Amino acid sequence: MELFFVFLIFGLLGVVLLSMNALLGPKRSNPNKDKPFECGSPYLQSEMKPFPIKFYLVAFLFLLFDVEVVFFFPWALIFKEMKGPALVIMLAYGGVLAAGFIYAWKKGAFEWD
Amino acid sequence: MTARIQKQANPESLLLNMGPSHPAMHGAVRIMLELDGERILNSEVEVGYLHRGFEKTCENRTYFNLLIYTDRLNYVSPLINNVGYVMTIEKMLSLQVPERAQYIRVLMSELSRISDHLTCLAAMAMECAAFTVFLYNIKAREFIWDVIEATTGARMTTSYIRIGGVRADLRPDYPESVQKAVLETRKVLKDVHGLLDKNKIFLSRTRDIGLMTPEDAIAYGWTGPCLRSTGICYDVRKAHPYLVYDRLNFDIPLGERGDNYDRYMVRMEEMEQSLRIVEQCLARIPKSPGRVMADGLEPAEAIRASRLKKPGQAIRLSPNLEGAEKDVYKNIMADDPRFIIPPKEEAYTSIEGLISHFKFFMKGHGIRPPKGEVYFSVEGGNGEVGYYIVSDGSDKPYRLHLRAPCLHLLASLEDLIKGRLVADIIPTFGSMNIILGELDR
Amino acid sequence: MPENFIATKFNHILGWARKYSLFHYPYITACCGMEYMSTACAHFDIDRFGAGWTRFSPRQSDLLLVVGTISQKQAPILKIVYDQMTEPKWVMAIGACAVSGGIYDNYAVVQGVDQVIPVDIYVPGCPPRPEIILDGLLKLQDKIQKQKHDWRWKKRKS
Amino acid sequence: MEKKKILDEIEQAFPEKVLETSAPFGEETVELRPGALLKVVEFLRKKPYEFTMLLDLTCVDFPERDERFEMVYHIYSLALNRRLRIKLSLPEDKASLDSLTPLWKNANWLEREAFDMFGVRFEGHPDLRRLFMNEDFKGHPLRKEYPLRKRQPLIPLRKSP
Repeated sequence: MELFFVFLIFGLLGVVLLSMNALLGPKRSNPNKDKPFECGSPYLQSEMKPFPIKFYLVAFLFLLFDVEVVFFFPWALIFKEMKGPALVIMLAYGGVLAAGFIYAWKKGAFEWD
Repeated sequence: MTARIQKQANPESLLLNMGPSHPAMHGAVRIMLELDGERILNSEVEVGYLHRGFEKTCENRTYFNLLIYTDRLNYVSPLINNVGYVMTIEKMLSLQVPERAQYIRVLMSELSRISDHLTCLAAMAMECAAFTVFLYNIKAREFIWDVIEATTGARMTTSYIRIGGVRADLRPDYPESVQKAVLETRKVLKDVHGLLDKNKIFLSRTRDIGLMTPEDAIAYGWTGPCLRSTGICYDVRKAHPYLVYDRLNFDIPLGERGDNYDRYMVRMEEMEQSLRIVEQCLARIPKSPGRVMADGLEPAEAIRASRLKKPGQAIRLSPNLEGAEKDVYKNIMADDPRFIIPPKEEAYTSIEGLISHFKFFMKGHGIRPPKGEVYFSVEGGNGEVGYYIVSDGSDKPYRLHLRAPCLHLLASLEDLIKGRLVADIIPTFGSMNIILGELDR
Repeated sequence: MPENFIATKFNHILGWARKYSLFHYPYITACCGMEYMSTACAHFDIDRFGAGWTRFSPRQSDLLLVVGTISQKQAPILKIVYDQMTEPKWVMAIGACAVSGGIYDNYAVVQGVDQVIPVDIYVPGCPPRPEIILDGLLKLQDKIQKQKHDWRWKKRKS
Repeated sequence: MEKKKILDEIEQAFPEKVLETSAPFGEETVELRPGALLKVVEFLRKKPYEFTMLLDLTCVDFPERDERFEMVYHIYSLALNRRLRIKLSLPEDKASLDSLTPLWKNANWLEREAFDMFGVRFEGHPDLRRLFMNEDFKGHPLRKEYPLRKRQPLIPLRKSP
């Protein structure tokens, strides 16, 4: 039962903090405010060029392995009750992702240029 | 207005501003980068954001007033600029500075050089994310600035070194405070050596990055720690010894490869050598009679008394004249009445002192070097700081040009970072210690 | 309960909250930057007054420290950086050059930053000692506390 | 004595190009004709003298003289540990001389600064633009007739309160 209260309080706290910022911050706009910040100096090109694919690749790989770590948290909670098979399941799960990691490594996804 | 790089850039590469108000650009350098991902294809450095019209102002101020402008040139080691400017004029006037004043000048410029290197390495390390080194170095610099402030009255813009000598004598307790500063700096240097010398991240960001060959360094006119990091031994203190540098023994650290790490290491070693010089100065400085603030007549009474006959008693001077009393004056100032202000006691009580004091500050009189030109250079924090003064006999310099070592260092930045990653600009720019005050003048 | 009692109480709380959470953007150009380093570091710590967090982007800062000489070529850049700062924002002009052009009265220097942007606090000195900069910060905090805070959520032309 | 040697040798090597040599305050100075700069400097960079470093390049404005701009070069030889000053004077209407960028790389910025401040043109300079002032700055600030306080603001300045 108290788990519900914990989520309620922290959820409300997050909502209040965000909305206070939106409510109380004075909103004054001027022509320069919406332009991107480039250390204040005049812009060298009018539109934003497409980013090279390398950035996207690194971002995606990071996301992948970050999500993998997220699954360890609930597992760690119930690790005690599951006794034997817990380790085997996690090893299988980790192994699959490790194979993916080695494949990406050999393919040269981590070399920059 | 389209910059050069916009004309040369091919359409699909990204053009990025590393603009003047960027934390790593020391506030006023703009680098326009043509990028392919993280790789720099082409770059253009734009300066002039801190051009304060120093050389034009020099043509409208007298020699004495220009002293304050020289502190703000290389504002990290202001006393060295003072020494350079003042010695150029003394060379023109062929003025002889007393022994103790020369030792005080060497002591002060070496302390200023240490604070220059500390600030430079602090900024460079912080930009490579070593924030602890920044805090340690600035803490050590506080101790050095305490000594400078106790002697000169100001922490940074002191204008303490005057034409003909120094403004005031050292405080009676200066050996203890200087020893304390030297001790603290040595402790901090040991910590920074431990933190950065074999630090994997710092090494991978500075080793073999910003590589400069000795021939290129000479072609760019590099001088100072950056030239010595490429292995060429040129230090104005050894090449053209001035003041008492020829009597002090210190050696010149040299690097081998001329990359960022060598520039860092040469600066660390140079701080060690400067500490040695400071200690030698403490030991060898000629003694001067103990300074005691005379508590005799008030100036007003002394003037009334001097109308009848020479007042026997001493005169109580205002506290900010401490250190420039008459008995000490001849040790810290040359004794050529044409170019030196007489001590205050004489200015109050004797007619010659009053006249020479008045004439010194009167328009059109004061310090008037003979017609002609002179070039004199000292070893500044970043290299050879040279003053080229053309005088036409009046009390204002006809033309004053400063040889800024940073201009030559920054002129080579475009070649150093071509083909490297964006992250390599920061340590390269940081290790060169670009000070915009003297670069843009 | 009079309506303006709540408003003034709320204004007081808002002033107290904004006063102690100033994120500053150090717009450093020249010699006063060395004194700013001493102020921001361990000896004269600026963090004791809640303004220690240095933000190098105008989007995340509400106090613009103009430290050093602003030349004519630098003025439009300062204007853009000021415009792009998020509301509520304050400006502190540190050093004689930022306050009034200082010793550089010639063709190249803007004679005082208030010719470019509105300034709240002027800190004299060339360079000002770290204690004076901290004193300027305390005066700014008093100003924020007593200021009438604008918290309407409708968008208004500035 | 040894000091005079270099000046005499230059004089013998380029009798018609060198106007006069002197050594005020012990600094060796050579006065050249404008066209002779490149040849003399290349001669000085070679073996016996090895003036390999261009220390400084600056310009001095003498409005009352008919040859108005006086260019002053300081070059330094690491081998001999000696400094030499080369001076040339240029009339105002034809204020241009050949650039030293092929010989030294820092001449690029130094010449841009001289152009920016005085308006002296350098033939053969890769991109002769203003170094310090902005592109559309009218006039050359360090000339004697440019007033000290004539400001050309880039953005409309407000009246300070």
